[in-house]
Amino acid sequence: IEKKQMQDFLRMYSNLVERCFNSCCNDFTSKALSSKEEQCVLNCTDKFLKHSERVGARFAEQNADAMGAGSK
Amino acid sequence: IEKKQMQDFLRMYSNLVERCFNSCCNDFTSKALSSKEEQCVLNCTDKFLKHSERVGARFAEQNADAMGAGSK
Amino acid sequence: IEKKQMQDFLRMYSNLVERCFNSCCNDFTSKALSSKEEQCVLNCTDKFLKHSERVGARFAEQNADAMGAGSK
Amino acid sequence: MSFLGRGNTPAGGVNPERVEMALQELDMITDVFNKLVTSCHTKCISARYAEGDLNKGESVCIDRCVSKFFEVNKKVGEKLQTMGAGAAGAGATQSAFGQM
Amino acid sequence: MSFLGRGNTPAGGVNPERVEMALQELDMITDVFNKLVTSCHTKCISARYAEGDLNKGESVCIDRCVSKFFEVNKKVGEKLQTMGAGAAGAGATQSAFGQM
Amino acid sequence: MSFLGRGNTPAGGVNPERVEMALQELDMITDVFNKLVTSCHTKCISARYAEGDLNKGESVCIDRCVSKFFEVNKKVGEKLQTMGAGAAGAGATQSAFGQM
Repeated sequence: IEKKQMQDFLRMYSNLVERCFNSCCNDFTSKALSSKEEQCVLNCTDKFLKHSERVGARFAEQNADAMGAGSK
Repeated sequence: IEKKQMQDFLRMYSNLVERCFNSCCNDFTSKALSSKEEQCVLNCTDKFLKHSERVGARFAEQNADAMGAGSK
Repeated sequence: IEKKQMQDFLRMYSNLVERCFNSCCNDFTSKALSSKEEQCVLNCTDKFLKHSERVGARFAEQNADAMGAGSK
Repeated sequence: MSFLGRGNTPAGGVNPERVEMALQELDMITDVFNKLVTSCHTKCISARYAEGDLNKGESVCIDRCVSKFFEVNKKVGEKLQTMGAGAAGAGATQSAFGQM
Repeated sequence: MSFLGRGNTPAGGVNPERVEMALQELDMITDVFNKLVTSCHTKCISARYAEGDLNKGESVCIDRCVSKFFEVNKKVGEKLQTMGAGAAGAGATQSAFGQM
Repeated sequence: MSFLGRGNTPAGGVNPERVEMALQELDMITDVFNKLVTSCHTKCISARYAEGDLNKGESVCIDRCVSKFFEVNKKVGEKLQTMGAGAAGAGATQSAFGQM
Protein backbone atom coordinates (compact mmCIF):
# COMPACT_ATOMS: atom_id res chain seq x y z
CA ILE A 1 0.00 0.00 0.00
CA GLU A 2 2.71 2.41 1.05
CA LYS A 3 4.68 1.46 -2.06
CA LYS A 4 1.59 2.18 -4.14
CA GLN A 5 1.21 5.64 -2.58
CA MET A 6 4.80 6.38 -3.44
CA GLN A 7 4.23 5.23 -7.01
CA ASP A 8 1.07 7.30 -7.32
CA PHE A 9 2.89 10.33 -6.01
CA LEU A 10 5.77 9.88 -8.45
CA ARG A 11 3.36 9.39 -11.33
CA MET A 12 1.50 12.54 -10.33
CA TYR A 13 4.82 14.37 -10.17
CA SER A 14 5.92 13.29 -13.63
CA ASN A 15 2.48 14.06 -15.06
CA LEU A 16 2.69 17.50 -13.55
CA VAL A 17 6.12 18.13 -15.06
CA GLU A 18 4.89 16.95 -18.44
CA ARG A 19 1.72 19.01 -18.31
CA CYS A 20 3.36 22.23 -17.17
CA PHE A 21 6.26 21.82 -19.57
CA ASN A 22 3.88 21.31 -22.47
CA SER A 23 1.72 24.29 -21.52
CA CYS A 24 4.45 26.73 -20.60
CA CYS A 25 7.43 26.05 -22.84
CA ASN A 26 7.02 26.89 -26.48
CA ASP A 27 10.11 28.85 -27.26
CA PHE A 28 13.22 26.85 -28.02
CA THR A 29 15.49 29.65 -29.16
CA SER A 30 17.19 29.40 -25.78
CA LYS A 31 17.97 26.51 -23.48
CA ALA A 32 17.31 28.39 -20.25
CA LEU A 33 13.85 28.87 -18.80
CA SER A 34 12.71 32.50 -19.25
CA SER A 35 11.28 34.24 -16.18
CA LYS A 36 7.89 34.23 -17.89
CA GLU A 37 8.09 30.49 -18.45
CA GLU A 38 9.22 29.95 -14.89
CA GLN A 39 6.27 31.92 -13.51
CA CYS A 40 3.95 29.94 -15.74
CA VAL A 41 5.37 26.65 -14.43
CA LEU A 42 4.94 27.76 -10.81
CA ASN A 43 1.35 28.87 -11.41
CA CYS A 44 0.63 25.71 -13.35
CA THR A 45 1.88 23.53 -10.48
CA ASP A 46 0.02 25.55 -7.90
CA LYS A 47 -3.21 25.55 -9.85
CA PHE A 48 -3.00 21.88 -10.72
CA LEU A 49 -2.70 20.89 -7.06
CA LYS A 50 -5.61 23.11 -6.08
CA HIS A 51 -7.59 21.69 -8.95
CA SER A 52 -6.82 18.11 -7.88
CA GLU A 53 -7.76 18.86 -4.31
CA ARG A 54 -11.10 20.32 -5.32
CA VAL A 55 -11.83 17.43 -7.66
CA GLY A 56 -10.89 15.04 -4.86
CA ALA A 57 -13.27 16.74 -2.42
CA ARG A 58 -16.18 16.61 -4.89
CA PHE A 59 -15.32 13.04 -5.83
CA ALA A 60 -15.50 11.99 -2.18
CA GLU A 61 -18.85 13.75 -1.70
CA GLN A 62 -20.38 12.19 -4.78
CA ASN A 63 -19.11 8.80 -3.79
CA ALA A 64 -20.55 9.20 -0.30
CA ASP A 65 -23.92 10.29 -1.74
CA ALA A 66 -23.92 7.31 -4.07
CA MET A 67 -23.11 4.95 -1.21
CA GLY A 68 -25.91 6.41 0.87
CA ALA A 69 -28.40 6.04 -1.98
CA GLY A 70 -27.29 2.46 -2.55
CA SER A 71 -27.84 1.32 1.03
CA LYS A 72 -31.36 2.81 1.29
CA ILE B 1 -6.42 -14.74 -16.70
CA GLU B 2 -9.92 -14.16 -15.35
CA LYS B 3 -8.57 -11.33 -13.21
CA LYS B 4 -6.98 -9.86 -16.32
CA GLN B 5 -10.28 -9.97 -18.23
CA MET B 6 -11.95 -8.16 -15.38
CA GLN B 7 -9.21 -5.53 -15.41
CA ASP B 8 -9.45 -5.12 -19.18
CA PHE B 9 -13.18 -4.72 -18.92
CA LEU B 10 -12.89 -2.09 -16.20
CA ARG B 11 -10.25 -0.23 -18.15
CA MET B 12 -12.47 -0.29 -21.22
CA TYR B 13 -15.32 1.00 -19.11
CA SER B 14 -13.37 3.90 -17.68
CA ASN B 15 -11.96 4.74 -21.11
CA LEU B 16 -15.47 4.79 -22.48
CA VAL B 17 -16.68 7.13 -19.74
CA GLU B 18 -13.73 9.42 -20.35
CA ARG B 19 -14.16 9.43 -24.10
CA CYS B 20 -17.91 10.03 -24.10
CA PHE B 21 -17.68 12.63 -21.39
CA ASN B 22 -15.00 14.51 -23.31
CA SER B 23 -16.95 14.36 -26.58
CA CYS B 24 -20.41 15.09 -25.26
CA CYS B 25 -20.07 17.47 -22.33
CA ASN B 26 -18.94 20.97 -23.14
CA ASP B 27 -21.43 23.10 -21.30
CA PHE B 28 -20.74 23.67 -17.63
CA THR B 29 -23.39 26.28 -16.92
CA SER B 30 -25.38 23.52 -15.25
CA LYS B 31 -24.41 20.49 -13.18
CA ALA B 32 -27.09 18.21 -14.58
CA LEU B 33 -26.71 16.35 -17.86
CA SER B 34 -28.97 17.91 -20.52
CA SER B 35 -31.15 15.54 -22.54
CA LYS B 36 -29.01 16.32 -25.59
CA GLU B 37 -25.85 15.41 -23.70
CA GLU B 38 -27.47 12.26 -22.40
CA GLN B 39 -28.46 11.15 -25.88
CA CYS B 40 -24.93 11.88 -27.08
CA VAL B 41 -23.47 9.72 -24.30
CA LEU B 42 -25.80 6.83 -25.13
CA ASN B 43 -24.96 7.02 -28.84
CA CYS B 44 -21.28 7.38 -28.06
CA THR B 45 -21.33 4.23 -25.90
CA ASP B 46 -23.34 2.29 -28.45
CA LYS B 47 -21.15 3.34 -31.34
CA PHE B 48 -17.93 2.73 -29.50
CA LEU B 49 -18.90 -0.85 -28.71
CA LYS B 50 -19.92 -1.50 -32.30
CA HIS B 51 -16.70 0.09 -33.46
CA SER B 52 -14.62 -2.09 -31.11
CA GLU B 53 -16.46 -5.20 -32.26
CA ARG B 54 -15.81 -4.43 -35.90
CA VAL B 55 -12.15 -3.63 -35.26
CA GLY B 56 -11.90 -6.89 -33.31
CA ALA B 57 -13.36 -8.90 -36.16
CA ARG B 58 -10.97 -7.37 -38.71
CA PHE B 59 -8.06 -7.74 -36.33
CA ALA B 60 -8.78 -11.44 -35.96
CA GLU B 61 -9.04 -11.91 -39.75
CA GLN B 62 -5.80 -10.08 -40.42
CA ASN B 63 -4.04 -12.05 -37.74
CA ALA B 64 -5.35 -15.32 -39.17
CA ASP B 65 -4.21 -14.31 -42.68
CA ALA B 66 -0.79 -13.41 -41.36
CA MET B 67 -0.51 -16.73 -39.52
CA GLY B 68 -1.50 -18.63 -42.67
CA ALA B 69 1.08 -16.74 -44.73
CA GLY B 70 3.73 -17.41 -42.10
CA SER B 71 3.24 -21.16 -42.02
CA LYS B 72 3.34 -21.55 -45.83
CA ILE C 1 15.36 -6.97 -15.82
CA GLU C 2 15.72 -8.69 -19.18
CA LYS C 3 11.96 -9.21 -19.24
CA LYS C 4 11.52 -5.52 -18.54
CA GLN C 5 13.79 -4.56 -21.45
CA MET C 6 11.74 -6.75 -23.73
CA GLN C 7 8.56 -5.12 -22.50
CA ASP C 8 10.00 -1.64 -22.95
CA PHE C 9 11.08 -2.51 -26.44
CA LEU C 10 7.66 -3.85 -27.36
CA ARG C 11 5.96 -0.80 -25.89
CA MET C 12 8.29 1.45 -27.85
CA TYR C 13 7.48 -0.56 -30.98
CA SER C 14 3.72 -0.27 -30.55
CA ASN C 15 4.01 3.43 -29.72
CA LEU C 16 6.02 3.91 -32.89
CA VAL C 17 3.41 2.11 -34.99
CA GLU C 18 0.66 4.20 -33.44
CA ARG C 19 2.50 7.46 -33.87
CA CYS C 20 3.56 6.90 -37.47
CA PHE C 21 0.16 5.53 -38.42
CA ASN C 22 -1.57 8.57 -36.95
CA SER C 23 0.80 11.01 -38.63
CA CYS C 24 1.04 9.36 -42.03
CA CYS C 25 -2.31 7.74 -42.77
CA ASN C 26 -5.18 10.09 -43.39
CA ASP C 27 -6.71 8.74 -46.55
CA PHE C 28 -9.08 5.82 -46.15
CA THR C 29 -10.41 5.64 -49.68
CA SER C 30 -8.14 2.63 -50.16
CA LYS C 31 -7.04 -0.18 -47.88
CA ALA C 32 -3.50 -0.39 -49.23
CA LEU C 33 -0.70 1.88 -48.11
CA SER C 34 0.14 4.39 -50.86
CA SER C 35 3.81 4.81 -51.74
CA LYS C 36 3.67 8.30 -50.24
CA GLU C 37 2.29 6.94 -46.99
CA GLU C 38 4.87 4.18 -46.96
CA GLN C 39 7.71 6.65 -47.38
CA CYS C 40 6.24 8.78 -44.60
CA VAL C 41 6.14 5.75 -42.27
CA LEU C 42 9.76 4.86 -43.03
CA ASN C 43 10.91 8.43 -42.43
CA CYS C 44 8.81 8.65 -39.31
CA THR C 45 10.38 5.49 -37.89
CA ASP C 46 13.86 6.57 -38.82
CA LYS C 47 13.44 10.04 -37.41
CA PHE C 48 11.80 8.84 -34.23
CA LEU C 49 14.71 6.52 -33.44
CA LYS C 50 17.25 9.26 -34.11
CA HIS C 51 15.20 11.61 -31.99
CA SER C 52 15.05 9.09 -29.10
CA GLU C 53 18.78 8.51 -29.33
CA ARG C 54 19.52 12.21 -29.16
CA VAL C 55 17.13 12.74 -26.27
CA GLY C 56 18.73 9.76 -24.52
CA ALA C 57 22.23 11.21 -24.94
CA ARG C 58 21.18 14.62 -23.57
CA PHE C 59 19.23 12.97 -20.76
CA ALA C 60 22.30 11.03 -19.69
CA GLU C 61 24.47 14.19 -19.77
CA GLN C 62 22.00 16.20 -17.72
CA ASN C 63 21.67 13.40 -15.23
CA ALA C 64 25.44 13.13 -14.90
CA ASP C 65 25.73 16.92 -14.41
CA ALA C 66 23.04 16.81 -11.77
CA MET C 67 24.76 13.94 -9.98
CA GLY C 68 28.05 15.83 -10.04
CA ALA C 69 26.42 18.95 -8.63
CA GLY C 70 24.73 16.93 -5.92
CA SER C 71 27.90 15.31 -4.62
CA LYS C 72 29.85 18.59 -4.43
CA MET D 1 -24.28 2.82 -5.59
CA SER D 2 -20.68 3.79 -5.07
CA PHE D 3 -18.52 4.68 -8.04
CA LEU D 4 -17.87 1.05 -8.79
CA GLY D 5 -21.22 -0.23 -7.67
CA ARG D 6 -19.94 -1.82 -4.50
CA GLY D 7 -22.05 -0.28 -1.82
CA ASN D 8 -21.84 -3.08 0.70
CA THR D 9 -18.65 -5.01 1.26
CA PRO D 10 -19.39 -8.50 2.57
CA ALA D 11 -18.12 -9.04 6.10
CA GLY D 12 -15.43 -11.67 6.69
CA GLY D 13 -11.84 -12.32 7.64
CA VAL D 14 -8.80 -11.10 5.73
CA ASN D 15 -7.60 -13.47 3.05
CA PRO D 16 -4.98 -12.82 0.36
CA GLU D 17 -7.47 -12.99 -2.50
CA ARG D 18 -9.61 -10.34 -0.87
CA VAL D 19 -6.60 -8.08 -0.38
CA GLU D 20 -5.71 -8.59 -4.04
CA MET D 21 -9.22 -7.60 -5.07
CA ALA D 22 -9.16 -4.55 -2.85
CA LEU D 23 -5.87 -3.46 -4.41
CA GLN D 24 -7.32 -4.00 -7.88
CA GLU D 25 -10.33 -1.90 -6.94
CA LEU D 26 -8.04 0.79 -5.59
CA ASP D 27 -6.10 0.77 -8.86
CA MET D 28 -9.33 1.20 -10.74
CA ILE D 29 -10.51 4.07 -8.56
CA THR D 30 -7.13 5.76 -8.95
CA ASP D 31 -7.41 5.32 -12.70
CA VAL D 32 -10.91 6.84 -12.79
CA PHE D 33 -9.88 9.66 -10.50
CA ASN D 34 -6.89 10.52 -12.68
CA LYS D 35 -9.10 10.57 -15.76
CA LEU D 36 -11.54 12.82 -13.95
CA VAL D 37 -8.76 15.20 -12.93
CA THR D 38 -7.45 15.34 -16.48
CA SER D 39 -10.85 15.78 -18.13
CA CYS D 40 -11.98 18.53 -15.80
CA HIS D 41 -8.61 20.23 -16.07
CA THR D 42 -9.02 20.32 -19.85
CA LYS D 43 -12.60 21.54 -19.61
CA CYS D 44 -12.20 24.12 -16.85
CA ILE D 45 -8.64 25.39 -16.47
CA SER D 46 -7.29 28.02 -18.82
CA ALA D 47 -3.84 27.08 -20.11
CA ARG D 48 -2.43 30.56 -19.74
CA TYR D 49 -1.60 30.23 -16.04
CA ALA D 50 -1.67 33.92 -15.25
CA GLU D 51 -2.17 33.11 -11.56
CA GLY D 52 -1.78 30.15 -9.24
CA ASP D 53 -5.20 30.24 -7.61
CA LEU D 54 -8.41 28.87 -9.01
CA ASN D 55 -10.69 31.74 -9.94
CA LYS D 56 -14.43 31.71 -9.26
CA GLY D 57 -15.39 30.52 -12.74
CA GLU D 58 -12.89 27.68 -12.64
CA SER D 59 -14.05 26.55 -9.21
CA VAL D 60 -17.72 26.44 -10.21
CA CYS D 61 -16.82 24.70 -13.45
CA ILE D 62 -14.90 21.99 -11.54
CA ASP D 63 -17.88 21.26 -9.27
CA ARG D 64 -20.23 20.87 -12.21
CA CYS D 65 -17.67 18.92 -14.18
CA VAL D 66 -17.35 16.30 -11.43
CA SER D 67 -21.14 16.03 -11.17
CA LYS D 68 -21.53 15.51 -14.90
CA PHE D 69 -18.72 13.00 -15.01
CA PHE D 70 -20.51 10.91 -12.39
CA GLU D 71 -23.73 11.14 -14.34
CA VAL D 72 -21.97 10.04 -17.51
CA ASN D 73 -20.38 7.18 -15.57
CA LYS D 74 -23.84 6.09 -14.47
CA LYS D 75 -25.38 6.34 -17.93
CA VAL D 76 -22.53 4.39 -19.53
CA GLY D 77 -22.83 1.72 -16.85
CA GLU D 78 -26.57 1.38 -17.38
CA LYS D 79 -26.15 1.26 -21.14
CA LEU D 80 -23.50 -1.44 -20.87
CA GLN D 81 -25.82 -3.42 -18.65
CA THR D 82 -28.75 -3.28 -21.06
CA MET D 83 -26.48 -4.21 -23.95
CA GLY D 84 -24.98 -7.11 -22.02
CA ALA D 85 -21.67 -5.57 -23.02
CA GLY D 86 -21.19 -8.05 -25.88
CA ALA D 87 -20.04 -11.62 -25.57
CA ALA D 88 -16.56 -11.14 -24.09
CA GLY D 89 -17.39 -8.82 -21.23
CA ALA D 90 -20.67 -10.43 -20.23
CA GLY D 91 -19.39 -12.37 -17.24
CA ALA D 92 -17.44 -9.47 -15.89
CA THR D 93 -20.40 -7.14 -16.31
CA GLN D 94 -22.48 -9.37 -14.14
CA SER D 95 -20.14 -9.15 -11.22
CA ALA D 96 -19.19 -5.49 -11.59
CA PHE D 97 -22.64 -4.07 -12.01
CA GLY D 98 -24.68 -6.57 -10.07
CA GLN D 99 -25.19 -4.18 -7.20
CA MET D 100 -26.02 -0.97 -9.01
CA MET E 1 3.49 -13.92 -39.64
CA SER E 2 1.08 -13.18 -36.82
CA PHE E 3 0.87 -9.70 -35.36
CA LEU E 4 3.87 -10.31 -33.17
CA GLY E 5 5.70 -12.57 -35.57
CA ARG E 6 5.05 -15.71 -33.58
CA GLY E 7 3.36 -17.96 -36.11
CA ASN E 8 4.35 -21.27 -34.63
CA THR E 9 4.40 -21.83 -30.90
CA PRO E 10 6.85 -24.59 -29.98
CA ALA E 11 5.16 -27.66 -28.53
CA GLY E 12 6.01 -28.64 -24.95
CA GLY E 13 4.73 -28.96 -21.39
CA VAL E 14 3.43 -26.10 -19.28
CA ASN E 15 6.06 -24.37 -17.20
CA PRO E 16 5.70 -21.16 -15.20
CA GLU E 17 8.10 -19.20 -17.38
CA ARG E 18 6.13 -20.08 -20.46
CA VAL E 19 2.89 -19.00 -18.82
CA GLU E 20 4.55 -15.74 -17.85
CA MET E 21 5.66 -15.17 -21.44
CA ALA E 22 2.20 -15.95 -22.76
CA LEU E 23 0.68 -13.41 -20.35
CA GLN E 24 3.24 -10.84 -21.45
CA GLU E 25 2.35 -11.51 -25.08
CA LEU E 26 -1.32 -11.18 -24.24
CA ASP E 27 -0.64 -7.85 -22.56
CA MET E 28 1.16 -6.69 -25.66
CA ILE E 29 -1.63 -7.77 -27.98
CA THR E 30 -4.18 -6.05 -25.76
CA ASP E 31 -2.05 -2.91 -25.86
CA VAL E 32 -1.80 -2.99 -29.65
CA PHE E 33 -5.48 -3.71 -30.00
CA ASN E 34 -6.40 -0.79 -27.76
CA LYS E 35 -4.18 1.52 -29.80
CA LEU E 36 -5.79 0.25 -32.97
CA VAL E 37 -9.27 0.86 -31.58
CA THR E 38 -8.33 4.39 -30.53
CA SER E 39 -6.57 5.30 -33.77
CA CYS E 40 -9.36 4.05 -36.01
CA HIS E 41 -11.95 5.69 -33.79
CA THR E 42 -10.18 9.01 -34.24
CA LYS E 43 -9.80 8.50 -37.97
CA CYS E 44 -13.25 7.13 -38.76
CA ILE E 45 -15.88 8.05 -36.19
CA SER E 46 -17.48 11.47 -36.22
CA ALA E 47 -17.55 13.00 -32.75
CA ARG E 48 -21.10 14.32 -33.10
CA TYR E 49 -22.78 11.05 -32.14
CA ALA E 50 -26.06 11.78 -33.88
CA GLU E 51 -26.85 8.07 -33.90
CA GLY E 52 -25.67 4.90 -32.17
CA ASP E 53 -25.09 2.75 -35.24
CA LEU E 54 -22.07 2.77 -37.46
CA ASN E 55 -23.02 4.25 -40.81
CA LYS E 56 -21.79 2.84 -44.12
CA GLY E 57 -18.92 5.27 -44.47
CA GLU E 58 -17.68 4.63 -40.95
CA SER E 59 -17.83 0.85 -41.42
CA VAL E 60 -15.83 0.92 -44.64
CA CYS E 61 -13.36 3.32 -43.09
CA ILE E 62 -12.82 0.98 -40.12
CA ASP E 63 -12.05 -1.97 -42.39
CA ARG E 64 -9.48 0.00 -44.35
CA CYS E 65 -8.07 1.54 -41.20
CA VAL E 66 -7.34 -1.87 -39.68
CA SER E 67 -5.69 -3.03 -42.91
CA LYS E 68 -3.47 0.02 -43.08
CA PHE E 69 -2.56 -0.25 -39.43
CA PHE E 70 -1.33 -3.80 -40.03
CA GLU E 71 0.66 -2.66 -43.03
CA VAL E 72 2.23 0.13 -41.00
CA ASN E 73 3.02 -2.37 -38.26
CA LYS E 74 4.79 -4.55 -40.82
CA LYS E 75 6.76 -1.68 -42.34
CA VAL E 76 7.88 -0.40 -38.95
CA GLY E 77 8.93 -3.92 -37.95
CA GLU E 78 10.96 -4.37 -41.13
CA LYS E 79 12.55 -0.97 -40.75
CA LEU E 80 13.53 -1.71 -37.15
CA GLN E 81 15.06 -4.98 -38.28
CA THR E 82 17.19 -3.39 -41.00
CA MET E 83 18.33 -0.71 -38.59
CA GLY E 84 19.17 -3.26 -35.91
CA ALA E 85 17.06 -1.07 -33.68
CA GLY E 86 20.12 0.54 -32.09
CA ALA E 87 22.33 -1.03 -29.49
CA ALA E 88 19.90 -1.44 -26.62
CA GLY E 89 17.06 -3.16 -28.40
CA ALA E 90 19.18 -5.36 -30.63
CA GLY E 91 18.90 -8.55 -28.61
CA ALA E 92 15.19 -8.16 -28.14
CA THR E 93 14.67 -7.44 -31.82
CA GLN E 94 16.31 -10.70 -32.68
CA SER E 95 13.90 -12.72 -30.66
CA ALA E 96 10.77 -10.72 -31.41
CA PHE E 97 11.19 -10.46 -35.14
CA GLY E 98 13.17 -13.58 -35.84
CA GLN E 99 10.23 -15.30 -37.44
CA MET E 100 8.81 -12.53 -39.58
CA MET F 1 20.89 16.09 -7.67
CA SER F 2 20.09 13.34 -10.13
CA PHE F 3 16.75 13.30 -11.91
CA LEU F 4 15.07 11.68 -8.95
CA GLY F 5 17.15 13.33 -6.32
CA ARG F 6 19.11 10.23 -5.44
CA GLY F 7 22.68 11.30 -5.95
CA ASN F 8 24.32 8.88 -3.58
CA THR F 9 23.13 5.32 -3.23
CA PRO F 10 23.89 3.97 0.23
CA ALA F 11 26.36 1.09 0.21
CA GLY F 12 25.22 -2.30 1.46
CA GLY F 13 24.38 -5.88 0.52
CA VAL F 14 21.70 -6.94 -1.91
CA ASN F 15 18.32 -7.56 -0.33
CA PRO F 16 15.00 -8.17 -2.08
CA GLU F 17 13.44 -4.96 -0.90
CA ARG F 18 16.31 -2.96 -2.29
CA VAL F 19 16.00 -4.72 -5.64
CA GLU F 20 12.30 -3.96 -5.64
CA MET F 21 13.02 -0.29 -4.98
CA ALA F 22 15.61 -0.16 -7.71
CA LEU F 23 13.11 -1.65 -10.18
CA GLN F 24 10.52 0.88 -9.10
CA GLU F 25 13.02 3.68 -9.61
CA LEU F 26 13.87 2.27 -13.03
CA ASP F 27 10.17 2.22 -13.93
CA MET F 28 9.91 5.83 -12.89
CA ILE F 29 12.93 6.89 -14.91
CA THR F 30 11.59 5.03 -17.93
CA ASP F 31 8.27 6.80 -17.47
CA VAL F 32 9.92 10.22 -17.27
CA PHE F 33 12.16 9.46 -20.23
CA ASN F 34 9.18 8.41 -22.35
CA LYS F 35 7.35 11.60 -21.46
CA LEU F 36 10.44 13.60 -22.35
CA VAL F 37 10.73 11.84 -25.71
CA THR F 38 7.08 12.47 -26.48
CA SER F 39 7.07 16.11 -25.37
CA CYS F 40 10.20 17.02 -27.30
CA HIS F 41 8.96 15.12 -30.34
CA THR F 42 5.79 17.21 -30.29
CA LYS F 43 7.71 20.43 -29.77
CA CYS F 44 10.56 19.85 -32.21
CA ILE F 45 9.74 17.35 -34.94
CA SER F 46 7.67 18.38 -37.93
CA ALA F 47 4.91 15.87 -38.64
CA ARG F 48 5.43 15.93 -42.40
CA TYR F 49 8.29 13.43 -42.40
CA ALA F 50 9.82 14.57 -45.66
CA GLU F 51 13.12 12.96 -44.67
CA GLY F 52 14.39 10.41 -42.15
CA ASP F 53 17.25 12.43 -40.70
CA LEU F 54 17.02 15.08 -38.04
CA ASN F 55 17.73 18.45 -39.62
CA LYS F 56 19.83 21.12 -37.92
CA GLY F 57 16.88 23.01 -36.47
CA GLU F 58 15.33 19.87 -35.04
CA SER F 59 18.60 18.78 -33.46
CA VAL F 60 19.19 22.12 -31.75
CA CYS F 61 15.57 22.21 -30.63
CA ILE F 62 15.90 18.74 -29.03
CA ASP F 63 18.96 19.79 -27.03
CA ARG F 64 17.22 22.86 -25.67
CA CYS F 65 14.02 20.97 -25.10
CA VAL F 66 15.76 18.42 -22.85
CA SER F 67 17.46 21.23 -20.91
CA LYS F 68 14.21 23.05 -20.33
CA PHE F 69 12.43 19.88 -19.35
CA PHE F 70 15.03 19.30 -16.63
CA GLU F 71 14.63 22.86 -15.43
CA VAL F 72 10.87 22.46 -15.27
CA ASN F 73 11.34 19.21 -13.39
CA LYS F 74 13.48 21.03 -10.87
CA LYS F 75 11.06 23.94 -10.46
CA VAL F 76 8.08 21.64 -9.99
CA GLY F 77 10.00 19.61 -7.43
CA GLU F 78 10.97 22.71 -5.47
CA LYS F 79 7.43 24.05 -5.60
CA LEU F 80 6.03 20.75 -4.35
CA GLN F 81 8.52 20.81 -1.52
CA THR F 82 7.60 24.32 -0.39
CA MET F 83 3.91 23.45 -0.59
CA GLY F 84 4.41 20.26 1.36
CA ALA F 85 2.54 18.66 -1.48
CA GLY F 86 -0.69 18.48 0.49
CA ALA F 87 -1.49 16.00 3.20
CA ALA F 88 -1.41 12.74 1.25
CA GLY F 89 1.90 13.12 -0.51
CA ALA F 90 3.80 14.70 2.35
CA GLY F 91 5.56 11.57 3.58
CA ALA F 92 6.53 10.51 0.11
CA THR F 93 7.82 13.97 -0.70
CA GLN F 94 10.16 13.84 2.22
CA SER F 95 11.85 10.70 1.04
CA ALA F 96 11.84 11.48 -2.67
CA PHE F 97 13.11 15.01 -2.48
CA GLY F 98 15.13 14.89 0.67
CA GLN F 99 18.39 15.00 -1.23
CA MET F 100 17.67 17.68 -3.81
